[in-house]
Amino acid sequence: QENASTLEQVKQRGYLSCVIGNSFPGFYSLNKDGEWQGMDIDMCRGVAAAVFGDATKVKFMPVQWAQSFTTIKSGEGDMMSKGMTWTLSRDSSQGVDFLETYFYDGQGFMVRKDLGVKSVKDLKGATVCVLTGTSSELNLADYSRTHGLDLKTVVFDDSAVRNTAFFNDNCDALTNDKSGLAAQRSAAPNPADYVVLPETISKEALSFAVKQNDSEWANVVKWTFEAMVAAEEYGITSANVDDMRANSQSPVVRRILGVEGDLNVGLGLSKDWAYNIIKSVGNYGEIYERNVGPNSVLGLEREGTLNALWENGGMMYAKSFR
Amino acid sequence: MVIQGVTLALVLALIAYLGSNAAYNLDRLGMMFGFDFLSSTAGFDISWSLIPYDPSMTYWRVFLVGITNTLVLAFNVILFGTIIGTVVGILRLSSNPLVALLARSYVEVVRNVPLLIQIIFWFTAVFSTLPPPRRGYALGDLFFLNNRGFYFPSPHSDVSFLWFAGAIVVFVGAAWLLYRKARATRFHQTGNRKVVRTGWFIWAVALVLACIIGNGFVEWSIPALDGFNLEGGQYVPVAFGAAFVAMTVYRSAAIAESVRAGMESIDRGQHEAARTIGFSRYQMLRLILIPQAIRAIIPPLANSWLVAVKDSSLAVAIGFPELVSVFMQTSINQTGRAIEIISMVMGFYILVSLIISYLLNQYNARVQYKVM
Amino acid sequence: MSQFNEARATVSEAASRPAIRIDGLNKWYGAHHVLRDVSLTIAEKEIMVVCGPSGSGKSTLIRCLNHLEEYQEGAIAVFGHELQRDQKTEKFIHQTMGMVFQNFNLFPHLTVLENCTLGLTWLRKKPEAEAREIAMTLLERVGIAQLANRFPGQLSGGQQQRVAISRSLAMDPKIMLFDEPTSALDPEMVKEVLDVMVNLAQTGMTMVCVTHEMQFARQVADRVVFMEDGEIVEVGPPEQVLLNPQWDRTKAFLDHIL
Amino acid sequence: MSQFNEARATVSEAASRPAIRIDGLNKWYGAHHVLRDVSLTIAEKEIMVVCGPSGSGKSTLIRCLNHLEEYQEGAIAVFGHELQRDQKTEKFIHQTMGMVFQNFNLFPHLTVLENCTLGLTWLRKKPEAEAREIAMTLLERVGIAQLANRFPGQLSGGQQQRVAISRSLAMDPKIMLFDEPTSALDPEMVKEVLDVMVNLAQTGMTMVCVTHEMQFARQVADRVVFMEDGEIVEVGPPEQVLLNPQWDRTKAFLDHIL
Amino acid sequence: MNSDAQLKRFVPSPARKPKDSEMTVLRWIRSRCFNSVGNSILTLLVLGLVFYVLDYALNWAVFDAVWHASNRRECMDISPGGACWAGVIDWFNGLMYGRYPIEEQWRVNLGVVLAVAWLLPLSCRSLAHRSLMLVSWIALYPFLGAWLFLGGGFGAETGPFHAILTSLAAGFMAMCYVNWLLAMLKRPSLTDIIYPLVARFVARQTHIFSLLLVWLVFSGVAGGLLSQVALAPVAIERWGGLFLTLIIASFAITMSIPIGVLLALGRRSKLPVIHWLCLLIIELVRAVPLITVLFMAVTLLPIFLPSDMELNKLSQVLCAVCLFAGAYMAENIRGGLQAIPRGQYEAAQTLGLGYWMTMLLIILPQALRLMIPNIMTSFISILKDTTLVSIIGLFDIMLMARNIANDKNWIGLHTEPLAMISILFFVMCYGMSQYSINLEKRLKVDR
Ligand SMILES: Nc1ncnc2c1ncn2[C@@H]1O[C@H](COP(=O)(O)OP(=O)(O)OP(=O)(O)O)[C@@H](O)[C@H]1O
Ligand SMILES: Nc1ncnc2c1ncn2[C@@H]1O[C@H](COP(=O)(O)OP(=O)(O)OP(=O)(O)O)[C@@H](O)[C@H]1O
Ligand SMILES: [Mg+2]
Ligand SMILES: [Mg+2]
Repeated sequence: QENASTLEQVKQRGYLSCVIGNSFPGFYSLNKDGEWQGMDIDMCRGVAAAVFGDATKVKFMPVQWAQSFTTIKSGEGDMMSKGMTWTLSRDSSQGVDFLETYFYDGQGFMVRKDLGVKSVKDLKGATVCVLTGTSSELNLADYSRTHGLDLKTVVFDDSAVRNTAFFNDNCDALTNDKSGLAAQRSAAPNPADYVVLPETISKEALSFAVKQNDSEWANVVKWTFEAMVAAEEYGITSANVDDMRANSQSPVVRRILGVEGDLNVGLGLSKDWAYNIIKSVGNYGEIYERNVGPNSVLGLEREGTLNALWENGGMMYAKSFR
Repeated sequence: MVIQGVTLALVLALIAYLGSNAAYNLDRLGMMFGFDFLSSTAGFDISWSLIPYDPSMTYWRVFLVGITNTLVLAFNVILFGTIIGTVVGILRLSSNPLVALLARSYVEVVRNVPLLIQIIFWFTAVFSTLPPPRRGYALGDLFFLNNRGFYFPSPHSDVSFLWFAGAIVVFVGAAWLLYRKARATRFHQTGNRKVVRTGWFIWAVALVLACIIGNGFVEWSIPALDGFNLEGGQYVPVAFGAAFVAMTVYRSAAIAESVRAGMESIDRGQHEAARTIGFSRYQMLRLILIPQAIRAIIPPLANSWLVAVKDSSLAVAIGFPELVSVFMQTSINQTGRAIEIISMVMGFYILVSLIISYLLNQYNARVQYKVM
Repeated sequence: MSQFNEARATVSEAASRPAIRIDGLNKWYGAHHVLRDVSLTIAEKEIMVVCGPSGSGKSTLIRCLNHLEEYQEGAIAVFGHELQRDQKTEKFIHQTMGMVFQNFNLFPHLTVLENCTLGLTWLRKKPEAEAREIAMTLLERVGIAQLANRFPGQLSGGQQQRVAISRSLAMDPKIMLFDEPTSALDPEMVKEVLDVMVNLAQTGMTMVCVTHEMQFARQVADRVVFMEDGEIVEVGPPEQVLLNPQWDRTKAFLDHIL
Repeated sequence: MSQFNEARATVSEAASRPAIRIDGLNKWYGAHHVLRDVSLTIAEKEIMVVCGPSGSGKSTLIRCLNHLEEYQEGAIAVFGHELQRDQKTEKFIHQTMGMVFQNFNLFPHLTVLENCTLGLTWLRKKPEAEAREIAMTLLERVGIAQLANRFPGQLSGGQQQRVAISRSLAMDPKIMLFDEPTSALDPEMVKEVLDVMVNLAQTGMTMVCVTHEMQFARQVADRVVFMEDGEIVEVGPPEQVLLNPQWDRTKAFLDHIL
Repeated sequence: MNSDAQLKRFVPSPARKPKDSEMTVLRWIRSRCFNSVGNSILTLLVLGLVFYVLDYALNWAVFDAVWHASNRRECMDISPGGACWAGVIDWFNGLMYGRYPIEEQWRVNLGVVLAVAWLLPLSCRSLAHRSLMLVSWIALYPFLGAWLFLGGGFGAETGPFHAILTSLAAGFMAMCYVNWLLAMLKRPSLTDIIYPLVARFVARQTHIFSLLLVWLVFSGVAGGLLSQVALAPVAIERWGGLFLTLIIASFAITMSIPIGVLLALGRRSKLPVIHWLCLLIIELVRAVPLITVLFMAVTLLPIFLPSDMELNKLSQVLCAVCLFAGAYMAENIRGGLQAIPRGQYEAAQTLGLGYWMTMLLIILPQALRLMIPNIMTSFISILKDTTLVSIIGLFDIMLMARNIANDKNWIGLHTEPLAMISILFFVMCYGMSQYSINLEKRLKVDR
C-alpha cells in the first residue's frame, strides 16, 4: 500500500484529493452555494476527469501554508494546485516535485493615483501591505534590500483586511501577485483612484506539485494539463469535442481524443481520458476565460501576456501528442 | 495502589506509542528534528519590533521579537484593562441607574462578542480610517497620530537619556520615602491631612522642574514628515493600537465583572457596620470594601492577566507581529519545523503562566487573613 | 387596634426626656407587613430589652432606629431630631447611636486595635496616637487589651463580640443598640459579653437590647418589650412582663425559653 | 493519670452487654493532643449525655465513634466488633449507627422526602414506594409529614433538625449519635427537637448526645460524661454529675451554663 | 404568677397594604440621576454618549443601509455611507450551512429540531427517569445526529455499531414521546404497563429490566424503519457555517462537563499518580492559548498518530477544543467541590454511601449547581472561542463571512458580515447568560 503508485491509490480510493488553500479569488474560492471555483479547482477536476472520467470525483482539501507540503508528502493529498510558486528550495527540499506551470504571474504594486508615483523606485520609505506567509513577503524584503528602498511592511493574514487597510490609506502601496491586483483594485470604493505600477519584481510560476519520485502519477497530472493546452491549440472546446471526436480528420486531434493510437496505455488511463477532460472542464482557454479572464473576478486580459498560447507570443506550449 | 500502577503504565505506554509514531512519521516524511534552524537567517521582514531586527537576522531573533512584541502588547492591555475594568466595575454598582445601566451594557456587549471579531472591527472600522500621515493629527509637532501609527519623540543618545531616567527614578523614590516619613510622623501625630496634601503639591512641582532641567541634557529625535511617512522618533503601528484597544476593552469587561463580584461578595454586615460607625459612601469604599474585595478580586484578576497574555495571540488576525504571527505562522511556513516551533511557543506561554501563578500564590499567602 | 396601642403607650411613658420616640412605625418587605403600628418611647439612660419569637420583627425595629432600613410609615425621633433620609440626619444618627450586631461584623482585614481606631482617625480626625489611647482604654475595659494586635479571625466569638462593643463605644455614642449580641456565642462565652453589657448599663448609657437572656433582662432592664408578628404585645418592667405576663403569647414564649 | 481513669471505669461499668466500648482512646491533630486516654463503656439502650466546655473534644470523641475521624491509639468496639479501617467495618458502622449534626447537614438539593429515602433506595435497595412509606412514617413521628416535599432551605432550623433525625432513623440504626443537635437553633425551636429526642429515648434506642441542654440530661440521661481538655473528668448518673459534681471544673462549667 | 385563665388571648392584627407611595417616575429620576451636581453631569454625559453612539450605529445599520442589490458596486452607488446588507442576505445560506448541499439542508434543520425535541419531555415533571433523558441526549443523540448529517445508507458507510446506536437513540426518543403522551393522558407509562409481566420472570431489578425491554423493542422497530431510509452522503468537509460552529461548540460544551468532572476529581484524588497527572493536564492546557492548541492539533496530531489513521480536520479540532474546554471546566468544578461544606461529605458517609455514590448523588449535583454561573461563563467562552477555528481554516461562520469579501460580486465586503455575526453571537451568548441567571434564581429556591 505504502509503495503503490499514487495513481493506483487514487483509483482504489475512488476520488482524487487535491490540496488547495482557503481562498484565492480566481484560483480557488467558495461561491455562495459553497461550491469551490477557480482555475486551480478546474485543474484538479480535469485530473479527476482524466482518471475516472468523472470530474466530480475530487475532494478539495483547503490546508494552511504550513501543512501544504506535509499533506502531499504523507500521501494525504494527491496533488497540490494552490497557486504555489515554483521555487528551487521548495522543489528540492520539501519532498515534492513541481510539474507544469499553469499560470505565469509576477509580483506587482498598486498605489493611489494621487501619490504621483510612476515606478516602484519612487516608493522609498513607503509602507507596503502584504500577506503573510507568501513568497510576496520574502520578495518584498529582498527587493527593498537590493534597491535600498527601506520599505516598511505591514503584514496581514487575511486579504480582505489587507485590502481595506490599503483603501483606508494605511499603506502607501499594496503588493501582491499581479493577477490579484486587478481584482483588488475592483474592490476599491473608487477603482479609478488606483494604479498598478508597471514593474514586476518577481517571477511567480504557479505550478502543480506532487509527491517526489512518482513519475507515473506525475505524468498523469502533467499530461492532463498538456491536453488542455493542446486542445486549445487545436481548437477543441467542450462544446465541439463530441463533434471533433466523431468527425475530425486531423490525426493529432484523433490521437488526443483517443480515437486513434494508444497514447493512453503509457499513462495508465482509459482511452478517452483527454476527451473526458475537455468535455467536463474545457480547454485551457476556456478555463482561463471562466476563472481569471476579463469577465471574471480578476478581469485579466490574456492577450500579450505570458499566459497566451505560444502562437500568440505567450508561454503556453503543448508538448507533442505522439 | 493497583489503580495508580495501571494508570502510570498506561500513561507511559501512551507516551511511548506516540513517540514511536512520531519517529516513524518524521522519518517517512523526511522531516528533521532539531533546533539548528534557529541560527539560520530568517529572510523576511517584521513590520514592527521593539528590539532591533532586520531580515538578515536569525530565527532565534524572530522568536525574541515575537516574545517582546507579545509582552509589550499584553502588558499594556493588562495595565489599562485593569484600570478601566475597575472603574467600570465600580460604576456598575453606582446609585445612578443610568450610569449603572451604561456600565452594564458596556460589559454585556463587549463580553458577548468574540474577541477575534472585535479586533478586526477596531482595526478596519476605526483605526484604519484615521487620516493618512499628511493629514494626521499632531500635538505640538511632537506627537502624531495617523493611520500608520502613533509617533512620539524618543531620546537620541542613550547615555544622556539613561542619566536623565536614572535621575527621575531616584528623585521619585526619594520623594516617596520622604512622603512616607512625613506621613508616619506629622500626619499620625497631628491628624492634619493638609501636611500630606501640601507634600504632594510640592513634590509635583519639583518633578516638573526636574523634568524641564533634565530635558536640557537630552537630545530628542522628533518625528517629522519625510516622504511617505513620518521619520524620526518612535512609533507604534495602528495594528498595535487596534489590538490594544480591542483587547483592553474586552479585558476591562471581564475585569469589571470580577470587581463587581468581589465587591458583592463582601458580607452585607460589613456595609452595615461601616455605616453605623458613620463612614460616608466613599470612605466605606476606600477603607472597608475595597481592601476586603481586593482579596476576592486578585485571583480572578491574575487569571484575567494570564488570559490577556494568551489572547494577545489573536492579534495575528490583523497582522500585528506577535509571537504566534511571526513564529508559529511565518516561521513554520518558511522552515517546516512544526514540532520545535510549536513547543517553543507553548513553552513560552507556560513559563509566563507559571510566573504569574507563582506571584499570585505569593500574594495570596501574604494577604489571607490569619483565620477566617 | 390603635386603642390597643394607646393603652400600652401610657404604660411606656417614661419620666425623663425621651432619647428615642417611635410613632406609628409601619414597614413592609414587598407585600410582607413586618412592623405594624409600632409606637414606643425610650427615655434617656433607660435600658430597654426587646424579646419575642423569631421573625417577629425585633431586628427590623432596631435597624430602623439606626437608619439601616427604610420604613414606609410613621416617624422616629432621636433626642427630638426627626429622622429623615438626608446626609445630615444620617450623620447625626451615627454619631449618637452605636450598634452591636449578632455576627460581630468586625472588619477582618484590620487588627483589633485598628478596628477601634478607624472611626476615630477618619471621622473624628483624631491624631493616631490619641485614637490608640482611647481604643486601648476601651479594650482594657472589656478585658482584651492584650489582644489588640491580633486579627479578628484569631479570636473566639466572645472576644470578637467584646471588640465589637469597644469599636462602637470608641465613637462615644449616646445610645447603644444591641441585636442579639450573644446568640452566636458558645454558652460559656455568653457570660463574658453579658458582663460587659451589665457594666455598660451601670454607667448610665441608654441601651436598646434585643436578647433572649432573661437573666440579663431581670438584672438590668428598666423595661422589657415583647413583640410578636411585628406588633408590640406587651411592654413594662421586667418583673411584670417576665413573671406576670398579661398575654398568653408572652407566657407561651417565656415557657419555652426559660 | 491511668489510675484516675480506672477509678472511673468502675463507675461506668454498665449492667447489660456493652453497645460501645472505648478503650484508652488517644488522638492528636498534629501535635495537639485532643483525646487523652478516653475509656468508656456504653450499654445497650443506655442514654449517655456528653458535656463540657468548647474545645474539650466532645465532637472529636463522637466522630471517632462513627469513624469520621481516625485515631492514633486505643480501640473502639461496637457490639463487640473491633473497629478497623476497612470497607467491612465501615459498612457495619454506618448500618449500626446514625448521626445527627449540629448544622443538620441536610442535602440541600433534595426534598425532605428524598433526603430520607436516599439511603433506603440506594443502599438498602428498597423499592421506591416502600422507601417513601418508611420515610413518611418517620416524618410523621417527628411531626413534619406535611413538609415532605419542601426543600431544606425552605424550613426553619428546628424543622431541619427534625428532618435530619428522620433521615438517620430511616436507616434503622441501633445507636444514635447527636452532636449538639440544638445549639444552632433559635431558643423556641430547641424544644421541638428535644421533644423528638425524648420520645426517641423512650423507645429504648441507645443514644450518645453531646448537648448543653441540662434539662434534657436530667430528664432522660442514664449517665452524664463531663469532658475537659480531651479527658473525661467526671462520669455518672445525672443527679450526681449535675447536682453534685466532684470536681471544681465541672462545677465552674455548670455554674456558667445553668 | 397569674393563672392561665387570666391571660388575654393574643390575636395578631391583620396585615394591611402600604399606603400608595407618592413616588412618581419623574421624582424617581430626579432622586437618582440628578441628586447632586456631579451626578447630574454624569447623567448628561451618559445621555450624550448614548445618543452619539446610537445615532451613528442606527444610521449606518438601518436608515442608510441597502437591503437589495446585486453586487457591492451597486450598494455603494445607492448609499455610500450605509451598510450593504444585500451581500449578507445573498450569502445567508452559506453563512448558515457552509458548503452543505442545498437540497440536503433540511437534514440540518431536522437535526436541530430533533436535538431540541429530545429535551422537550423534560418539561413534564411527572415523567420518570428524567435525568436519563439528559444523559441519553449527551450519550445517544450525537449518533442520531451524525447519521442525519453524514447520511449514507443506514449502517453502510458508518458501520453496524453506529447503526445500532442510532436505532437505540431513535428508539429511546420514540419511547420518551410515547411515555410523555401517556403521562399527559394520566395513564401509566409503558414500563409500568409491562412491569407485572416482567415481574413474573425477573425477581430483582424488575424496573430496569422492563425499561430495557421496552426500549429494545422500540429500538428494533426504529432500526427496521431507518434501514429503509437512504440519505445522500454528505462529507464532513462540506459542513460549515453556523451549523459547524454550533456542532463544535455543542460538542465541546457537552464533553467539557464529563471531562471536567473526571479531571477535577482526579486532581482532588489522594492517589499521587492520578493527582499529578490530572494537575499536569489541567495546568498545561490552561497555560497556552487556544490557537496554539488548535495549531498543534492540526499540525502535530498527524505526526503523533499512526500514519494509516484517517483523520479529518474536524475531528482534530474537536479533540483540541474538548481538551481545552475540559481543562477549564475542571477548574470550575473543582471550585464547586471545594465550596461544598465538609458536613455534606460526612452526612453522606454516615448514611453509608461510598465514594462514587457520595460524589454522584450528593456532591456533584450541588457542586454543579453552585457553579452554574461559572459553568455558563465557560460555555459562553467556548462558544465565542469556536470562531478561532477559522484561523486554522475550518469553514465555520467566521471564515464563511470572511469569504464573502472574495466573492466576485461582493468583493471587499467584510464589515457587514462581521457586524451580522457579532449580533448573532451577542444574541446567543447574552441569551445563555440571561438563562443562567434565571436558572440560578430558580434553583436558589431549593436551598
Ligand atoms: N431583607 C428582607 N426581605 C424580606 N423579608 C425580610 C427581610 N428581612 C427580614 N424579613 C422578614 O421580616 C420579618 C422580621 O424579620 P426580623 O429579622 O426583624 O425578625 P427577628 O425578630 O429579628 O427574628 P430573629 O429572632 O430570627 O432574628 C421576618 O418574617 C423575615 O422573614
Ligand atoms: N480538623 C482539626 N484540625 C486541628 N485541630 C482540630 C480540628 N478539629 C478540632 N480541632 C481541635 O481539637 C480540639 C477539640 O475539638 P472538638 O471539636 O472536639 O471540641 P468540642 O468539645 O466539640 O467543642 P465545641 O463545643 O466547640 O463543639 C479543639 O481544641 C479544636 O481546636
Ligand atoms: Mg433578628
Ligand atoms: Mg463540637
